Amino acid sequence: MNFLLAIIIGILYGAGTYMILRRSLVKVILGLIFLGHAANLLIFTIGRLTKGAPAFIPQGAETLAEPYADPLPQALILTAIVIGFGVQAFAIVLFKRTYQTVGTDDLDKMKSTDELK
Amino acid sequence: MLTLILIGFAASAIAPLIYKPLKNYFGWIAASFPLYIFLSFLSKYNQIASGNIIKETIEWIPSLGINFTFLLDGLSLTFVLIITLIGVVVFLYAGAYMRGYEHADRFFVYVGIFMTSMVGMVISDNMMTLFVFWELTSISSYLLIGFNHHNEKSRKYALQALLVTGGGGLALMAGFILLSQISGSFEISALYNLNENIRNASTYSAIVILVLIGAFTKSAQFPFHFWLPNAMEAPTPVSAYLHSATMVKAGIYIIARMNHSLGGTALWQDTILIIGAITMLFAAILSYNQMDLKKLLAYSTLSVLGTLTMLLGIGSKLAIKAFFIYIIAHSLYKGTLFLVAGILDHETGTRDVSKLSGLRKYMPITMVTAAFASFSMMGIIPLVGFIGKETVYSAILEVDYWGLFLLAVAVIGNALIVMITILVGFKPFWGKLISTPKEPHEAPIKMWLGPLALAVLGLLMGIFPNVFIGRLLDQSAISIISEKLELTIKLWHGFNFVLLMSFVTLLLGIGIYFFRLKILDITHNFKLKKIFKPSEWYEFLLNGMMSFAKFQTKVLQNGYLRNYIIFILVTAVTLASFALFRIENALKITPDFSITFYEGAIALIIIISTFFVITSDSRLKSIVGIGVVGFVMGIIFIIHSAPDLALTTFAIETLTVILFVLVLYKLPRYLKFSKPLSKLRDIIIASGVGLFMTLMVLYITSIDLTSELKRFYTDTSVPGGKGRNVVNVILVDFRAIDTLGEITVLAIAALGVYALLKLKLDDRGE
Amino acid sequence: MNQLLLNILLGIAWVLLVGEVEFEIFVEGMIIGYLILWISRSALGGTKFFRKIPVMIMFIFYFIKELIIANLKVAYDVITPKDYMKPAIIAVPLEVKTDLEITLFANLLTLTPGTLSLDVSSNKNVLYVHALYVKDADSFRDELKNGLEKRLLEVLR
Amino acid sequence: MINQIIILPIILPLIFAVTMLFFWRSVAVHRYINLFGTLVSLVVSIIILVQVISEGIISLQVGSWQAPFGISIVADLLSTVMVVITAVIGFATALYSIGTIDPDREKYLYYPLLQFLLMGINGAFLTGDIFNLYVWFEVMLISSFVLLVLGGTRGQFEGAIKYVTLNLLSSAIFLAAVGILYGVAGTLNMADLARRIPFVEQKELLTVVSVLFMIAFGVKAAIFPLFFWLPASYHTPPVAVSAIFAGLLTKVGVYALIRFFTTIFVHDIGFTHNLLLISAVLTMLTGVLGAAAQSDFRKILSFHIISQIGYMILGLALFSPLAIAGAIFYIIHHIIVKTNLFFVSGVVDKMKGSFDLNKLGGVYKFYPLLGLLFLIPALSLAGIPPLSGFWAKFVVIKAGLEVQEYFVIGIALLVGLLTLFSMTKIWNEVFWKDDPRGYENHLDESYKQITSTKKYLVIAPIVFLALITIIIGFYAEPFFKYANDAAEQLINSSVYINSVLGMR
Amino acid sequence: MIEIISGVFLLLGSVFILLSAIGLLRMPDLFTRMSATTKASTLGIGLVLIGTAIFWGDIGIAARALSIIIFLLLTAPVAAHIIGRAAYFDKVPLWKKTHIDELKGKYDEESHELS
Amino acid sequence: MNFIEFAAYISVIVIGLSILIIFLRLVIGPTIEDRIVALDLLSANTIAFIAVYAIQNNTTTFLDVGIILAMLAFLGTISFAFYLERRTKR
Amino acid sequence: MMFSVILSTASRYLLPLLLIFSFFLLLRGHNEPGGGFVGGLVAAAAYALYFIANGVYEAEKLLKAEPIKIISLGLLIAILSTIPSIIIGQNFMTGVWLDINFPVIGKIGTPLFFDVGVYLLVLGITLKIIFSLAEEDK
Ligand code: NA
Ligand code: NA
Repeated sequence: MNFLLAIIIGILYGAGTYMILRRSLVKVILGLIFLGHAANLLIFTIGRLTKGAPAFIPQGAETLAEPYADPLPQALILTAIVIGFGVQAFAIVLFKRTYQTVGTDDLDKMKSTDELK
Repeated sequence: MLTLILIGFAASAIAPLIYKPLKNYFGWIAASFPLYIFLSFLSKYNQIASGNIIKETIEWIPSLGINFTFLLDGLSLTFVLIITLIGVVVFLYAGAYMRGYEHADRFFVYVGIFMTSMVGMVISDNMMTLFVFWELTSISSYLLIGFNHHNEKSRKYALQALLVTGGGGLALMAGFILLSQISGSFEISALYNLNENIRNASTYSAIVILVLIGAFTKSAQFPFHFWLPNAMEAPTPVSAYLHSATMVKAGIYIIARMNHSLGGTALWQDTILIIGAITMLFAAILSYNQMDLKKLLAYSTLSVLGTLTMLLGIGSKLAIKAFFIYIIAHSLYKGTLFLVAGILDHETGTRDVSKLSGLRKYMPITMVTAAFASFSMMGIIPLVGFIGKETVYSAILEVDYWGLFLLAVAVIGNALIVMITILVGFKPFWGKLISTPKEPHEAPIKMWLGPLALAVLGLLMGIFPNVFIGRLLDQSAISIISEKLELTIKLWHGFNFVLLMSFVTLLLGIGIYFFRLKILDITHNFKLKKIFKPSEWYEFLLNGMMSFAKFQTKVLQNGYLRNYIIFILVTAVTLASFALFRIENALKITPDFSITFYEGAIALIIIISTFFVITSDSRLKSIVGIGVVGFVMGIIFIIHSAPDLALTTFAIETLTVILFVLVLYKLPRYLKFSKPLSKLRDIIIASGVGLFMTLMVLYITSIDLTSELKRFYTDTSVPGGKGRNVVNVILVDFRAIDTLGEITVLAIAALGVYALLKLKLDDRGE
Repeated sequence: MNQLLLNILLGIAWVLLVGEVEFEIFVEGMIIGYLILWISRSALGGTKFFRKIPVMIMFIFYFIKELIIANLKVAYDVITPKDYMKPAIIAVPLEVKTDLEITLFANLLTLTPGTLSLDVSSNKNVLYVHALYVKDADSFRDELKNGLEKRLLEVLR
Repeated sequence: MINQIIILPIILPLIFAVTMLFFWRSVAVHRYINLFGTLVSLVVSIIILVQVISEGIISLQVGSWQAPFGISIVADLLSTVMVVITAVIGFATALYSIGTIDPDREKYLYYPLLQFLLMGINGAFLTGDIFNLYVWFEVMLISSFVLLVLGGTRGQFEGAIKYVTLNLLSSAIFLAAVGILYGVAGTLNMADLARRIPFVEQKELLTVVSVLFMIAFGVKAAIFPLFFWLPASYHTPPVAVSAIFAGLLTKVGVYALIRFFTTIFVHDIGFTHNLLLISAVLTMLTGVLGAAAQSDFRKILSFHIISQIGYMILGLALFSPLAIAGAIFYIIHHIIVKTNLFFVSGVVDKMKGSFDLNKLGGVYKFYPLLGLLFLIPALSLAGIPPLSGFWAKFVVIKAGLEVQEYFVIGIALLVGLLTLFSMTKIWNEVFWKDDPRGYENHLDESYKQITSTKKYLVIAPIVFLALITIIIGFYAEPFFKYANDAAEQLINSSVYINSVLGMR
Repeated sequence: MIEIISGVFLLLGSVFILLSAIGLLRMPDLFTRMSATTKASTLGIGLVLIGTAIFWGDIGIAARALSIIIFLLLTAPVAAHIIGRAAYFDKVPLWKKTHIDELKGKYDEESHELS
Repeated sequence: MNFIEFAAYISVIVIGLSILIIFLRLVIGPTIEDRIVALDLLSANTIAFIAVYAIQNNTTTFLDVGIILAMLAFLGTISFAFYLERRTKR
Repeated sequence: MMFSVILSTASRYLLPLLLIFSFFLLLRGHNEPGGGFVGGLVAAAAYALYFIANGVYEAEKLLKAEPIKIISLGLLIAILSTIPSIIIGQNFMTGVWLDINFPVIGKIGTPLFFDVGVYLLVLGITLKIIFSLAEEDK
């Protein structure tokens, strides 16, 4: 499935990129979520894929015989997903509050802090 | 000597503490401190004059080769004595002059720092230490020019002086560093035997240019001269001290000091000669329509600085002698005249020469003082200025190729100086009295004592030149051109061509003075075109820099988030793709094309959902779509043996939906913002990013990965980690600290959400 | 008493989840169950529900049968042309009273052929049902009240 | 056992933060715990520094798992110095915050967030594992997000949107790069990577990965053309927050760049370090020009951060021991100075109620001590000798001239001059100039109500940092020596590798 | 033998799942779709799970399968009810042949109170 | 290929097909409620897919994912409905 | 807001079921899929369901503890789990195990304790976020 996943990863990255380039805050959030998915899938795929053999050691056994999935990328992704969730949750609320405070979700109208006086 | 420097800085620092209680005696107290330093160095006079050198090294930053290496030779001693002697006069004078000023205590801090730095600079043998002091003089000069900082002009010209001299300073530093690379040390004395190496070094020209830029800016040589007349915004004691007698000579000092190592080539000598000559003439001419006492003196100072530089450019023994005498003479009379100008300003309330006349009855002492200094400045026997000018002319006459031309330039320049002298030194006292803004009266003793002493000194030096100057002359020359002069100084050289020239100069000067007003009428409409004014170049550069800065900032920091993102992504993809395509066969990948039915279905669903989200016209649809994407991610994890990942993904997807749902209806509906063209641009960028990532994945998964880690974790999980779920053992044991960080992130995010929702301050943050 | 029963049930659930019938696991389940009951005590309140769990489980099995019948009908619906359906939304007055009874009734109704519980009125007297085959409202109501509700009440009371 | 101490800079802030959370309604307790905590961290970090200086690199295998299987915490000179500076800034900010942060923000967990931020920063400095670095980066980022928007004013939000989005983008790139690097090299431990990379066959592929890391860290470090989030946001939160951000956050990015491009990616210097060099030049220039264009106290300072980052990256890009030492010295100097300048801007704002140069003036007359306290860091930043910034600039320039990068050094010198221009601009407009029309002798109402204790609390950290600046300037030898030793450690990575992996 | 029984359950379940999918696609309006799918999918999944439980022949697996089935039976009708109710508020159109609507006008638009 | 393998093979295809059909409903809508129902059904069917996939790969570790999926799908659906009701309320 | 009787009733009975499942995931996560994180999320999901069905006030009443306290407790437990390693003179965060086998859990050791911290924290943060948003809603 490598080939398909590579394409999916590309599409997710593309979609994320496209969405964070929109002017609407909500779309930017969606873009960030896409990028998160893309990164996770990227690590997962690049850590090499194994079907149907999770890294669980059977009861009574000491270790596993190949082939089995590399547990490390999984652990990394797990951490990344969780971190991503925390950050995303914050970002969603941030964007909402921004909309409430600024009164628009049009990013082109949020330039005051960059303006040259 | 470091002790003296430290005392100097310490004394400057305590000035504000003792100023208020001791205000009435402050001039005397303040003057005692340069006097102390003066006397300390004077005590070394015999030692140095008899050909010894005093060297002292104290480690500072040895690993960079930067140390306090102080070296006292004829050249430095001469400068130290000038600096401190005039310091005594100026401090005493300022004690009275500055009384009316706000924060006069700060004035003494700045001047104290200046004087100490100036002393430090001329006795430093280590180029970087020298540079440190050099920059300190620039900074104290900045603070002093801007002393009347409520005045916009003061601020503006302080900045101008700082930028010009600061820029030159940077060049000087680079030059010093390059120079140090040749000798492997920052010691100037280490350069002494390396003349050949230095001149043959590939960096030689660069070094010369850099060092000279430093020197020229500091000594206000053409085309950097413009800051000096503008610096007259400073209180008069500052003009007398920094911008006439001492600081502006720092550049001259550097040329003299470096002449030994860098001189002897056409590049060095000719540059100095030409620039010096231009400055001499140009400055004198520029003075023709000035009416301000200080401005007039400033232009004459410029002219003298040019002359001094020119003399170093000539570089003959006679020229060095002239240089030496002239520098001393100038310091004495110009310091005096500035202080006189200050007295006039202080006691009458104006500095405009056209409004000053007939004051001789009211200020006789000042008048006498002015007269002595003026005679010296005009080069009238028996004052030291006379010897100076005579020697200068003699030295010029020695120059074979340029000689007569230079002489003409010198005569014209000096004639204009004569005119200035008459304007400053005589006109205010003679003729009919014109009423002045303040009722004129004689200055207090603190103000006239110093100038008078300097003026008298000028007379004594003229009469007994060998007592005062002669013995140091040879030692100084050794420092500059590494040979003794073996020339004696005499007041009277007999009736000769040079004397004739002096006479011509004087007559010409007096003539110009009397026809001055007519000349002014004729040239009334003549204005120098902007392009010929270096000060306009400065303005142009500064304004140009500002316009460009604004332009580039508006372009780059334009406020559009997506432009920032585009910058980042395009940079990333371009550079990374460039790096990727350097790989041979990067595109010859043979991926595994075998696909099962459900894999195809999964791919189809995730791709369609993605496009569904992108093209969706409603928020809720987008969220449903992205839910599907997350959901299919979970399925991919299941298929590829990652149940924990799948569990987590599903859980998080659901919670994200809940979050969205709680937030969403507070957010606006989608609006169609983007234009088709920008959509197209974004699609291209997005495709670039996607394509790059796809290629990376295909390429990397096609090569073999050998990781010891995978084996280790499964082998150790049960015996070491006591768990059969290897992923979980990694999370809570092998890499538990990752998890610790991860839960911290979560905690912070939650606190952040809480604070975001609860705390709502207004725009002032209250 | 109820709590104890529920606690034991949770203990059994734990054993089932773990999938190993051992005493320690049951004790562990009891401890965890007790904790959970303590945590969710205000959610459960003082209902008599727990005694009837076995009966309820029986009832669920009964409805699995109903479910299968329902599905065969759906299969028929899906495959054949849909035109003969006569959907309607009908208000059904409720005999069942407690929240639990209402919930059970509504859910079971959804799982039986052709009906879907839409909502309960605020005073909990009427259940609104979407049904696929309704000739007329009253006979539909009668059918429900004499069928499912009656059976349910028998079980519950 | 002594090596256990190097985990403390990470764990202590967490413990203090959690303690504060248990008393989450009592602001007074937060203040004291925070102050106490930063002080303890300072002491601990100095102890570690002494240890590292006397014993060399200290490494700790968390969980006793042999590297590269577990996570290594490594304190080499660079890391330790960064941790010490972080503690210094943490302490100064703790004091300054008590004096300036409004009670509302304090109530909404400002102090725990500060500790979390310090935890993330220290974690990033001390970890020897690239994924763990990602985690600490995230801890740091999310704390900075919250601190940035805490209070929720409009400006904060507009700035935060950019800050958050661009930093998340950079995190995504970072994460991808970590994944790819694992996919190529099969390890996450920095020392192990350094050991393996010379034997990796796909060197060009590593270059691609290194570019991704460069971009990811480049965004955090705010180099050209990735810096946009910084000027958009740094002037929006309360000054104490701006100050700690200005001092520390970008430096974590710079640290990461230095770490990665000395210890790990040195296989293709011709490509990677030239890229860094080009970026350094443009960073210096655009930053300083950006500052010249501004007329807001904090915006000028913000743009100068970028410009100065350019100098640090220049040191790295030149890649000689002296140059890297210069970069490290620059970092040390800049953190102290930049934080302090922001502190000063905050005092001015409290006094005059504005950061706008057009509305400010007369401060020197009113408060000359503050003028002095501004001049010390400002002139240091502008590279005026003998303050710390001069030595920093000097070393980088010397290193550049040694490797004959004349053009680049020319630019660096020009930038130095323009920095001087900006600093004097602030000095002119804020301190020297009289109050502008309409603001004569203006003193903000709120300033009059500030208690004198608070005023001391605000000035104390400014004096403290100014003293450090002076000490670094006048007593530069040890600082330079350790910067040099740190650079040596970075360039001879075998010591680092052996210390972490043992004699494998 | 067990494998065959299990296989039959799997196939049977799959068929019901397919039916529910087709139902979802073919039924004319939201309410009829829900009516059809709630039952069919629950049953289909249940059958597949029973097949799985039989295949492994392990009490732990069986317990898990049973848990899922019970959970689905508990939640599927509740979900249908909640969506149906929301859809009604949202004025999702009823199929044109829906001939009686006794719910019409019974909801209070403001409070969502149902009389 | 024995019977159970065959059955599993066919089931995976049939379930996959069903998922595609449900997904089609999700895409075409037309109402948001239709999509939510489709999403709910999608997750439920995934449980079946997981069960069969477990048989195919002879590993039971995935089955627990099914339980979570069931409860989370329910929660997700409820949340969407919650939103819809909020949205329609004036 | 008018809550559905059916959902409300269902949620009351689903709550303990979900909670027990979350414990289950937590405790056996070391050996089978699960762990503190997913366990915590499921527990949070249980409360989230309760909140949706009965409103935020009811849910907070049910939880009793302020979520920030749960967060702090979770972090505290995670920190405390690192202490034994230091006490017995091992490297920071080294797992310390009791030599007894428990059913489901397996061996008891500090990593499990750590996981409990994770569980509580995740529960706490999820609820803090949801409740904050829900309160804002009113
Ligand atoms: Na910074
Ligand atoms: Na920063």
